[in-house]
Amino acid sequence: MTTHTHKDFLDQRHLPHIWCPGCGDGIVLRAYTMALAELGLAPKDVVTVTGIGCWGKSDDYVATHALHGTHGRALAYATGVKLGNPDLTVVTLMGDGDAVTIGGNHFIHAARRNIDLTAIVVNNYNYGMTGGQYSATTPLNSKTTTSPLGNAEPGFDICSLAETAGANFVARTTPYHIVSLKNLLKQAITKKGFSVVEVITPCPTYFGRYNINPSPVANMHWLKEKGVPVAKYQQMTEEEQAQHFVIGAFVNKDRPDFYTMYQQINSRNGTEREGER
Amino acid sequence: MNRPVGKQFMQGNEACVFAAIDAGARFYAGYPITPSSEIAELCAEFLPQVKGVFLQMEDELGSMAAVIGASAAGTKSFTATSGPGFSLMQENLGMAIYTEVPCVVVNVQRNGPSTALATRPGQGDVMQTRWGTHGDHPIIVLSPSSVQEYYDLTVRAFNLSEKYCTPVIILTDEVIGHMKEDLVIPQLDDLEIINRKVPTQSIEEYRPYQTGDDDIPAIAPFGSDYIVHISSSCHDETGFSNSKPQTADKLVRRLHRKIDRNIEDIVQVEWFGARNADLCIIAYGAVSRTAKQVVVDAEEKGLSVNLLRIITHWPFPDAQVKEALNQAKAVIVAEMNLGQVAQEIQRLNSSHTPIYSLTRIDGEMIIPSQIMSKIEEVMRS
Amino acid sequence: MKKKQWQFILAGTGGQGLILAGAVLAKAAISEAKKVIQTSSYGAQSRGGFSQAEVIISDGEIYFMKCDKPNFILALSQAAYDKYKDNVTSECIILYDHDTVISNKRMNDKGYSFNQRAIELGNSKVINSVALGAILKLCPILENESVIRKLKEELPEKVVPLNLEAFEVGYREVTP
Amino acid sequence: MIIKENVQIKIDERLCKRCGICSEFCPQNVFSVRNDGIPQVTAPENCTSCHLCDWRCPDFAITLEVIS
Repeated sequence: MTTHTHKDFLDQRHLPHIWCPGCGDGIVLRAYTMALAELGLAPKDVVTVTGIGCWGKSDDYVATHALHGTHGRALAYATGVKLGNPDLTVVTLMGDGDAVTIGGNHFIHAARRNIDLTAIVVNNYNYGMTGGQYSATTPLNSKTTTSPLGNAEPGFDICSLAETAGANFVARTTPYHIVSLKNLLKQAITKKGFSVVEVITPCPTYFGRYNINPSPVANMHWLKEKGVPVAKYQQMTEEEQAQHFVIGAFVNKDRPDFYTMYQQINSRNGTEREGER
Repeated sequence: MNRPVGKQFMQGNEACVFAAIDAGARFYAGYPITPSSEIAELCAEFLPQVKGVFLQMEDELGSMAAVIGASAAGTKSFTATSGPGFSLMQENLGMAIYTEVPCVVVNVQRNGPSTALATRPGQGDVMQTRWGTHGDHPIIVLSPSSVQEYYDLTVRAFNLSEKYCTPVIILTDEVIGHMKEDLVIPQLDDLEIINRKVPTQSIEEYRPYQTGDDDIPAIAPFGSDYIVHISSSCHDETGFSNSKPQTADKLVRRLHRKIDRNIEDIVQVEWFGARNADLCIIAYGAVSRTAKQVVVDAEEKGLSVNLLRIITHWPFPDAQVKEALNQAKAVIVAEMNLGQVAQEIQRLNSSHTPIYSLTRIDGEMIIPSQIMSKIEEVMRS
Repeated sequence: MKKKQWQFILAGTGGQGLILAGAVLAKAAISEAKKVIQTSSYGAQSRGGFSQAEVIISDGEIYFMKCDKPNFILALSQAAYDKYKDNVTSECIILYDHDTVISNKRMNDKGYSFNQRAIELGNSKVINSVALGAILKLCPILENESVIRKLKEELPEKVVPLNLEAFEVGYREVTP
Repeated sequence: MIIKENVQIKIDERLCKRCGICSEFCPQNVFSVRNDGIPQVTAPENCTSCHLCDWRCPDFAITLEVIS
């Protein structure tokens, strides 16, 4: 068996990439390619499915099979890919717009169905590609180009949503926490059933500029400070918690995935049905 | 699955499912909607029996996307819906056309727009099948008028889809979908089944969207040794996004060319009655059955009437329609909409033949007497 | 009376098994190498109580698939009767349920106690088989044997004898 | 005593977008930043080959190789 390095999963022909200086997308992509290599996969075993947006452009830089589709439907394409060939490792790379805003319905149903897919959701709290408008994860009061005086809507907690809807593996981290990011991606990709890794990612150009700081370095410091592990988070006061977000793996269970259930149920009914037809 | 073969009596939607499975379909994703739901129900029953998968998606947007995904993974895939659901599929229909992913979409039309008369027939989606999705695109649309033809055209839809790497739409209606009629299902060995092209280049040289003189790419399924990149953005032969104007121009022109140059293979019509009749009825789908009855009744009355039945809606049978316009003294276009195809026929009317648009949009079938009185009126004038 | 094409409308309420009766009629005709089209009412319309099956049986090709000129209507509810009484030719037979339908006394109206006979037979659900017997008596375009064969094929085994009895009753008691 | 591996850090100036993350977060202060914003390896002897610089580089501009 040939072993592959992360570079075998990276299509370098299109570098430099389109992302802004200090954008976290490149770091998440790096962690993704490293995770695939360390798992001993080959590019032909993997289908990377992307949506639309900054992170939706990531397929331009992957050397696996790839499907880049319309906005919000990555999980729906991926569901078809997985059921069309269940031997494939299928990973969706979606932004917060793709995953829980325009594609929110597919997200909750993929989790409920527990289809054997991995969703790497890069959450930068806004629509970067189209100029920094608010999304369904933009926090209350945050400033974006469509909420110039502050967002009147609260944002979704992607991990809680995934957990409630039934995902087998749910985790959150940041590009600053690169080692844990890579390891969580490996766990998620290996996990049978629906797995979600939310990566809170800096967008210095838009969300950072309006709400944190336009400097890439400052945004990384922000992630370093704001992302705290579960144990530490639990010891915080409510006020402190509101100023931070919790990182780590929150759900890790083994509910049977959709295709396993589907095969089980249909083989049972198939034998019961024999006499009828 | 106990495959029915030989003479059968079944519902149109049922024949569609057996045809799809015979054609090699092993994946269906859809959302129930009257009057197409029997297709979903029967797929749920039969697909697992042939090691296929039926999936009831959360909506039609996702259904169409899942169909594209499964087909890209090498599994022949399809979905079925009706007008409102078909509207929701339009975005990804454009995606499938642009990325050249074979798949079949069945639209069992009902009365509309909106939810209107959900259980009644209509033919209001003819133009939606042509222009419903965004951007400039070619499309293949087939319209059966009997249960037998529903079976035959479903097989053909998969074949055309695989042959030309493009979605094919079966545009039918509540009447054809729900009625039960006899048909003959051939032995599997007697069916011509076409599968998509496979790459012949070396893995290193492979470019999924490179085509030969035929303009048709050989896109390998995900998981093969050939790495495949499918992008809904403007893409070059590698499949990767490429925003150069010449790339965009080349791609869209090729998509049109691969259909346009094969019009003769794709377009089908049926002539019914004397070829040189004075008056020609043009109809399709359920209404063409009414028209056939009228041609027979007219003959008994000594009236010279024939029928040009459109089987391939798109690409439009320009040549055959022109022939009808040139040869008949008048043309009646009968359809359960307010003249969608009549307008298309007017486009071809360089002979200035009088065209009478006979329409009905109340959810009821156009009945023979309705066409007959129009014929008598036209013949008097 | 031999006709080239017969159009049957079986109308009534849900639960009377009219769709099944239509299917039996259609399949029996197929077994006699006739051309057949069957259509049914769908959706909310059928859920609201009204149920209808249309069967066209012909010696030759059937083009128009709806019963635009019915020869025979079975009306097992007032709504079914009222829907057709004024919209059919005088030759069209309307066979109605004497117990539930008030007839306008058209020339070709025929009443029979379908409900009552079915109940007497021990199960109101066999009303459709009684009706099939009556239809065959009034429109002898099919062999009784082919209808009986299809009844046996389409029905669960344990209810076959009662339905065959119902068919016999309908056939015997309804007079042209 | 820790025996240092021989480490080579390459910076691809064509890919670097001068975000400054590598030098800011290098635990050993291996980098300094040029006036034009491009990082330079100015204290290679400090490197422990922890890889945080190349892993955290958003632009695939840094390659850290351990020469055995």
